[in-house]
Amino acid sequence: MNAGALVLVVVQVAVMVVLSPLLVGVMRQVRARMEGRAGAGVLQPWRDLRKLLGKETLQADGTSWVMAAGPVVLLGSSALVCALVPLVGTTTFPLVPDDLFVVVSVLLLGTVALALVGLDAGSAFGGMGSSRHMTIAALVEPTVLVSVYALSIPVGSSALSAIVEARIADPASIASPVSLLALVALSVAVLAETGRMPVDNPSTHLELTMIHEAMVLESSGRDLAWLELGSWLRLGALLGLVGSLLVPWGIAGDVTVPALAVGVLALALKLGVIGAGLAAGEVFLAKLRLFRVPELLAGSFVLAFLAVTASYLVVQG
Amino acid sequence: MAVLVLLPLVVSLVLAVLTAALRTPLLCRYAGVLTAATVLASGVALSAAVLDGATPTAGDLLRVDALSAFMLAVVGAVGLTATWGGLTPPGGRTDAWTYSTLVALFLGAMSLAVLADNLGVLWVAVEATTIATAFLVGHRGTRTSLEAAWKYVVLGSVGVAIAFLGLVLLYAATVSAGRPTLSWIVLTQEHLALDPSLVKVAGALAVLGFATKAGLAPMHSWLPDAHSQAPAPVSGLMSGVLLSVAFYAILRVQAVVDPVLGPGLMRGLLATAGLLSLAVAAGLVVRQRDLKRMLAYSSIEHMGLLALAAAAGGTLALAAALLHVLGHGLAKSSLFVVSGRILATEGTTRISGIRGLLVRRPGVAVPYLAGMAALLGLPPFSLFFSEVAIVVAGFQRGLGGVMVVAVGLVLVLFAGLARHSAAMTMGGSPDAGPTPDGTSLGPQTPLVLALGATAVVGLAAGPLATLLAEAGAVLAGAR
Amino acid sequence: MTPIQAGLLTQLALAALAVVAAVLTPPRLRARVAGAAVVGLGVAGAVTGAWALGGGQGALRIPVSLPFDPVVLSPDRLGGLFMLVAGLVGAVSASYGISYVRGPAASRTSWSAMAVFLLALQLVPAAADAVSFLLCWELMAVSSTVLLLAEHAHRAAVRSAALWYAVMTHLSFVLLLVGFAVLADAGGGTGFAALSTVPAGSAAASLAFALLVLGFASKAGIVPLHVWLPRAHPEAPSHVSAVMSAAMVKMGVYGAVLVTIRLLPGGPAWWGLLLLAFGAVSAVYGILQASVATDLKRMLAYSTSENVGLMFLALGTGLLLRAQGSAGPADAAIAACLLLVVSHAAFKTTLFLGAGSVLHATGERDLDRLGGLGARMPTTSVAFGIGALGAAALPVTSGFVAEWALLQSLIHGANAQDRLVAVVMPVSVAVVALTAGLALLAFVKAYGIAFLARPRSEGAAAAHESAPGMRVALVLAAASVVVLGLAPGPTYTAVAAAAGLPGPQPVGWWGIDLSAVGALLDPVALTVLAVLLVVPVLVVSVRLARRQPRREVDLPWGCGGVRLSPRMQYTATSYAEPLARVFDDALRPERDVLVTHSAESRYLVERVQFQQHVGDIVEETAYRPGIRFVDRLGLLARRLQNGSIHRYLGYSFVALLAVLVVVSL
Amino acid sequence: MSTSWFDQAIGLAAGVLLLTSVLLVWKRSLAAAVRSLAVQGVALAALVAVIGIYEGDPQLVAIALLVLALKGFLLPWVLDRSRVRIAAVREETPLLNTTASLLALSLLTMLAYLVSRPFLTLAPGPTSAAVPVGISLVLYGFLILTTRRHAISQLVGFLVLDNGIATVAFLTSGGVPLVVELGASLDVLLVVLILRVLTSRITAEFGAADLDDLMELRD
Repeated sequence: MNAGALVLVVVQVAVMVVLSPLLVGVMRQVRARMEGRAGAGVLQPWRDLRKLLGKETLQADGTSWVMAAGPVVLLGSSALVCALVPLVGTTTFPLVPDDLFVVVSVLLLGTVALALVGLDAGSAFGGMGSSRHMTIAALVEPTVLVSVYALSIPVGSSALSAIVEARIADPASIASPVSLLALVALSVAVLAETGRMPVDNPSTHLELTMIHEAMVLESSGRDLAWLELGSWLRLGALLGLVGSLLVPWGIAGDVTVPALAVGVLALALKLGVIGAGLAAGEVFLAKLRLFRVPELLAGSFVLAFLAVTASYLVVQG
Repeated sequence: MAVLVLLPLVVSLVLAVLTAALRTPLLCRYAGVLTAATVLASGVALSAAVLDGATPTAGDLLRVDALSAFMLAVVGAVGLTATWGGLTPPGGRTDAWTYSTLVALFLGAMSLAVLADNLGVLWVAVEATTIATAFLVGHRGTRTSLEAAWKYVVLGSVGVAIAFLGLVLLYAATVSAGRPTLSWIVLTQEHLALDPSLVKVAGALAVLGFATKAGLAPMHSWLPDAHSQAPAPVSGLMSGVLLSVAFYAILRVQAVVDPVLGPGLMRGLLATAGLLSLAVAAGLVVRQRDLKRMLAYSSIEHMGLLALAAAAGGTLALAAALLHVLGHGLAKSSLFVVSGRILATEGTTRISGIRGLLVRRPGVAVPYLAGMAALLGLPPFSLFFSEVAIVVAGFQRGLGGVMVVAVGLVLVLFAGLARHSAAMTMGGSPDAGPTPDGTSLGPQTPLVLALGATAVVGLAAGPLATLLAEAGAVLAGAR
Repeated sequence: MTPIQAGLLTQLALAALAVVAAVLTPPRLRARVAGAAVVGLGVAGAVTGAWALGGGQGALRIPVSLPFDPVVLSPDRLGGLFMLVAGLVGAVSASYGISYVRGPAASRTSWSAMAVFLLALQLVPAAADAVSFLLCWELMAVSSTVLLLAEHAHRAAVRSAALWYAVMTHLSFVLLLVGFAVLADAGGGTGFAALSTVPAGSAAASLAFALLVLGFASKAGIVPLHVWLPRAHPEAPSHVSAVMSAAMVKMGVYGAVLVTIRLLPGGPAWWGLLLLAFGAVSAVYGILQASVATDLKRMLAYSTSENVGLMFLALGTGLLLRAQGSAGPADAAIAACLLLVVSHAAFKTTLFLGAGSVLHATGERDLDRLGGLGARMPTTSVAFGIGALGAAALPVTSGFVAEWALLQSLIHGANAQDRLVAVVMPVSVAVVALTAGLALLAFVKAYGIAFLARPRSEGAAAAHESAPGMRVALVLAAASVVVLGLAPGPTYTAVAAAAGLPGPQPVGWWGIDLSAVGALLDPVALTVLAVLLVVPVLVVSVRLARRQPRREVDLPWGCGGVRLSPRMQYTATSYAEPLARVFDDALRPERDVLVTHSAESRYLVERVQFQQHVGDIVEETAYRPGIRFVDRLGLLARRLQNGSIHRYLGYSFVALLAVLVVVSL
Repeated sequence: MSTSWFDQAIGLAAGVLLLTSVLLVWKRSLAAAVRSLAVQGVALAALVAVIGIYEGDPQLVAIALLVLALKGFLLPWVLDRSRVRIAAVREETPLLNTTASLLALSLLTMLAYLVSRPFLTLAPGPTSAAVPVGISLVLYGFLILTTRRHAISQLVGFLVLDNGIATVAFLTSGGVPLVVELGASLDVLLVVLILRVLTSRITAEFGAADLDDLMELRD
C-alpha cells in the first residue's frame, strides 16, 4: 500500500470528523443570525455529540440488531466516503481508486442503513421517514451518476481524483457550460441527498415535512451520536466534493506537510463558504411539497443529461 | 411373404364373418383386438422384411414397400390401442356383434388401403371404410349420432366420389399414353408420357376427394360431428388412422402427379388446405364446449400439419409426416379412449361439466394430460420432433411464409387446448379425495403402451429411423 | 470417453435415477432419496460445466428417428459457464427442497419433474445444434410447468399462472423454432456449425436474430414478454422459483449471447440497439413494479425482470460498441452481462430460498402481513439481507461488481466518434442508475418490512427458524453472494474465457482490472480500508457499551409515548406509496378508499380503508385486448360449423369449383 | 358400322343424360326425380353398350348390362321404396329456387367445358366431345346435394354425381379396370343402402326426412 495515500486518508477523515460538526454549527449559526436569533454557537454540534455519547442508550421492545449496527454502518460508510473523495489531496491507493461508482455505492450503503434504522422501531414516523428517504435517494441517483459522468468525459476516467486534477491543470474547463450544468445538477442532488432545503427541513419535527429526523426518532445515546455524526460527515464530504470540483485549487497533489496544510485550510475555507452560502439560501427558501420534489430532481437530471450530450458535441466539435 | 400381406385382410374378413355368424360373447368382445393385433404383427413383420430389402407382393394389386409396411404397422398399433383400450367391462354396448364385425371390417379396409398398389383398389378400400364406419358412427342410436352418421356418409361419399373422378381422369391419361394402368408402381417408375393438363385436373380432384376423408378444411365438416358421436374407440380409430390412411392416399397421388407437373400444383393445394385446416381448428378450439369435438378439431389441426409437410416434400418432411402420423395416431386414439372413460364417469363430454379431474380421478386425468402433452407437441413425445422437422423442412423448401402462419395458428391452438385441458383437470375440490377409478373403466395397459411408445419413437434411431427414411424416400421418388 | 461425455452421461443417469427414486421410494424417504439424486445431478452438471468452461471437449449424440443433421450435445466454454451456474443453483435449491417441500410439491410427479427440469436446464447450454437445443428447451418448459402446477388443487391462481406460463413459453418456443428454421435454411443445416456460416449482415441473419431474440426475451422475462413471470414465480414452490428465476430465465440470456456472440458474431449496430432498448425498458419497468409490489415473491419476480433487463442492456451495449469499433468497452460490457448472470444467480437463489423460508414459517407471502422476522429467524434474516444487498448492487456483493463493470463500460463506450452512441450511452447510464436506485428502495422495503419492526399478522408472530437443511442451503447461497462480491477476479477470468474475450489482468486480491477502460476494482482492499475506518468507531462503541449497557425499554418512543400497535406501522404498500405517486402514469395503480360511516350519522366515520392495487399495465393494454380479440374470433368461428349439412356440402362444392377453376385456367 | 351412327348414338345418350339431370334440378316432385334417375341410368347403360359395340368389346357390353341393372333398375327401385315408405312427396323449398338453380346449371356447364378441354385437345372424337356432359353431371349432382333439403333428394343428387363419374369413365377410357369398377359399384350400392336405412331411421326419429332438422350438432 501507498504510505502517502494512507496518510492522506487519515488526514482527510480526521479533518472531516473535526470540520463537519463545525460546518453544521456554522450553518445553524448563520441561519439563526439571519433569522434574528442568537443561535447556539458554532460548537453546539460538538457539544451535542459529547452529550449523546455520555447518555444511556435505550432500545425499544421488538427492535433488532439493526438499531445498533445501523448507526455504525452509516458512520463507517460516511467515513469511507470522506476517505475516498479528494478533499484535501488527490493521492489514492492503487487498489482502492476513488472511483465515482464506488463512492456512490458506499454512500448508498449508509443511506440504506439509515432507512433500515428508521423502519426497525416500527413506529409510523420511522416508516414514513424511511420511505421518503429511499424514494428521494432512488430518484437522486441518476442525477448524481450522470452529472459526474459529464464531468468525467473530458478526463476519460471515472476516478474523482483524476477529474479534480484535470480541472486544476485546465481551469478553463471549470467555467465551461458543460461543467456548470453538471455542477448545478450535482448540487441539487447533493441538497436532496443530504436532506437540506428545499427537499427536507433539517430543523423541524413536523411530521408532514420531516424526513431525516423521522428516521432517527427512536435512537438515543451513542446510536444517535453516530447517526448524527455520520450524517454530518456525509454532508461535509458531499459539499467538499462540490467545492473540490468547483474550486479545485488548494488541493494537495502530493503528500507533503505544507501541501496537506494548504489542502486542509483550503477545505475548511471552502466548506465554510459553501455552508454559509447554503444556510443563507435556506433562509429564503420554502420547503417543497414532497410530491414536488421529483420535479426538482427531474429538472436536475435534465441538466446533467444535457451536460453529457453537450460535452460530446463539444468534444467532437 | 404373400401370406403376410394377405394375413390382415383374411383375418379381418374371417373374424368379421365369424362374429356376425356366431355372435358368441367372447368373439364379440375380442374380434377387434385380435384383428388389430394381427394387423400390427403383420405390419411389423413386413417392415422387417422391407428393411431386409424385400418387396412383398400378393397378386398384381397388393404390393408392400416401406411406406405401406409402416402404415400397416401404424394401423395395427393405433387399432390395438383403440380396441384394447376401448374394452369396457362386459355388458356395455360395445359388445354388440355388429360393432365387432364392423370394427374388424374397418380395420381390414384400412389394411387393404395401405397394402394396395393399385390406386383404384386404394380408392375402393377408402370408400369401404366409410361403409364400415357409417353404422359405427350411428352406433349409439341417438338423434345426434344419427345426424352425425348421415352427414358423415353423405359428405364422405361425395368427397371420395370426387377422388374417384380424379382417378378416372388419371386412368384416362394413361389410356391415352398407351399404357392403361392405375398401378402406383407403374405410374411412378415407368415415366409414362402422361398429358400434363389432364394429370393436373386428375391430381387436383383426387387430392380434393381424399382430403375430404382426411379431414382437411374446407372438406372437414363431417369430422367433428362424426368423431364426437362415435363410440370412443371408433373415434380413436377414425381420428387416429382413418384420416391418416386418407392422407396416405394423398401422398401416393402426389408421388404420381409431382414428377409429371412439378411440385407446384400439389404444393399450392396442400399448403392452402393445410393452412385452412389450421385456421379452422384454431378458430373452433378457442371457444370449444365439447371435449370430443375439441379432440376432433385437434385432429384437423394435425392433418393440416401433415398437409403442410406434404406440401414441403423432401425426405425430411415426408419422414416427419410419417412419424407424425404414428405419434398422432397413438396419442389421439389414447385420448379418445380416455374421453370415453370421462363420459362414463362424468356422464358428459361438455368441458364445463368436467372439473378437477386430476384430484378426483387421477386414473383418467393422468393419461389425458400425457396424451394432450403429446398432441401439443411437447417433448419427449415424437410429435415434437415431427413438428420441428416439418417447420425446418418447410423453410428449407421455400415455404417459410406458410410455416410462419402455421406456427402462429398452432400457438393459438396450443393456448386453446391447454386452457380447456387445464380447466378440466386442474384445480378442484380438495375435500373430495380421489375416487377409485381407472381400472374399473377399462385396461390402462394399452394407454401406457401407446403413450410410452409415442414418447419413445421420436428418440429412437435404428430400424425405425431407417424405415421412416426409406418410406420418405419412396415418396420422394428416390426408391 | 472424454470427461465431458462422462459428465453428460452421468447427468442423464442421475436424472434417471432421481426419477426412478421419486417414483419408487415411499413418501417418507422420497424427498431424501430423490432429492439427493437431484443434488447429485446438479453437482454433476456443475462439474461438467466447469470442465467445459476450462476448455474440455466432448460430444454426446442424441438418437432421433428423423433424418436431421446429427443431434449433438457438446458444450463449449460459454455453454459450460451456464451449465455450471445452472448446476450450482439446482444443487443448492434441491438440497433446500429436501427439507422444504411438503404436500403436493413433494409428490412423485414433482420430484421427477424436478430431476427432468434440472437435467434439461443443464443440457440446454450443452446443445450444439438447433434440434437438441429446442428439445432441451421444450423439456425444460414442460417440466417447469409440471413443477409450477404442484399446488393446483389448493390455489386457483396456480392454474392461471401455469396457463400464462405455458402459452408464453410456447410462444418463445415457436419464435425460436422459426428463427432457427430461417437460419438452418440459410446455413444449410441445423448444426450450430452450419448456422454460424450465415453472414451476420444478411437479411436472413437479421430476421433470425429478431425472431430468436424475441423468443429468448420471452423466456428471459423481458418486458413486454414478461407477463408470465410475475404470475409463475409466486405460485411455484419456492425452491422451484429459485431455479426458475436464477437459472431458467438465464437460459434466455444464454440464448441471446449464443446468437449474438457465437452464431452470428459481428451483427450490425441495430441489433445491439434493439437488445439495449429491450433491456432498458425491462430494467426500469421491472424494478418499478418490484418497488410497488407487496407480494414478496411477486416482487422478486419483477426484480428478475429488471436484472435480466440489465443483462440485455449490457449485451446490447457490447454489440453496439463492437459494431462501432470500440472493442475494449464492448468486451467489458459483454463481460458485465455474464457477471450479472453469475451474480444474479447467486443472490436470486438466496432471495427466493429466503422467501421460501418465510412462506414456510409464516404461511404468508404478503409483505403487508409480515414483520419482525429478524428476531424469530436470525439465519434467514441475515441470508436474505445479504441477498437483498446483492440485488441492490451495494458493495461488497456480487451485484455491485457486475453493475460496476456495466457502468464502466457505459461511460467509456461513448468515446467512439458516433452521435448515436453519444445519446444512447448517457441514457443507459441514467437507466442503470435509476434502476439501481429503485432496486435499493425495493429491497430496503422488502427486508425492512418483512424482517424488521413488529409482526403484522399472527402467522408472522408465530414464525420460527427453518429446518437445518434449509438453513445450510440458504447460508451457502448467501455466502456465494459475498464471495463473488469479494473476489470477482476468478469469476471475471471465467466469464472472459466463456465469451472469448481477451484475458483480464489479475490485480490485488482477486480483483478486476478493466484495463481497456482504465478502471479497476479490488473489493478486498476496499473492505480492508472500510474495516480500518470502522474499527475506531467500534472501539468507542464497545467501551461505551461496557460502561453503560444498552437498556431495553418496553415501548418505542413514537413521538410521545403513544401506545403503538403493529397496525400503526408503515406497510409495504405505504412504503412504496410516494414512489407509486411519482410514477403514477407508468404504473396506473387502482386506489380505493373505502369509508365506512358509523350507524348513527353519515358525518361520523367509523373506518377508512385504503387499498391500492398495481396491475401489470403491459398485460392490461397489450395482452388483454389480444386475448379478447382471439376470443371473439372464436365465437365468430363457431358460425362456420352451424350444423347445416347444406352449408357443409357448400364448403366442399365451393372448394371443388375453386379447384376446377384454378386447374383449368 | 358407320362412324356417324356412333357419333349420333353417343350424342343421343349424352343428351338424354344431360336432359334428365336438368329435369332433376327443375322438378321438385320426388317421384318424378326417381323416374328421371331411372331414365338416366338406362341412358348411361346405353352409352356403355354403344361404346362396347363400337369397340367390339364384349366385356364392356356385359358391364353395360350390369349398369342397366344397377343404375337403371335396382337403385331407383331402392330409392322409390324408401320414398314410398316414408311417404315423401316433394321437395318443398330448396335452398336455391328453381330459376337460380337453372342459371347455376348453365354456369356449371360452362365450367365443365372448360375443365374438359384437355380431352378435346388430346383425342378429338365423339367420346371426348361428350366428356363435358359427364363432368356437368358431377357438378349438377353436387348442386342438388347442396341445395336440396330432403333426404331422398340428397340421395338422388349423390346418384347423379355418381352417374357423372361413370359417364366420364366410360367416355374417356371405356371404364376403369374391372375389379375397380366392381368394387366401386358395390361401394355405391352399399352407400345407397346405408343412406336408405339412415333415412328411415331419421324419419322415425325426427318425424320427417327434412335435413334441416339435423342441426343439433354444432359449435
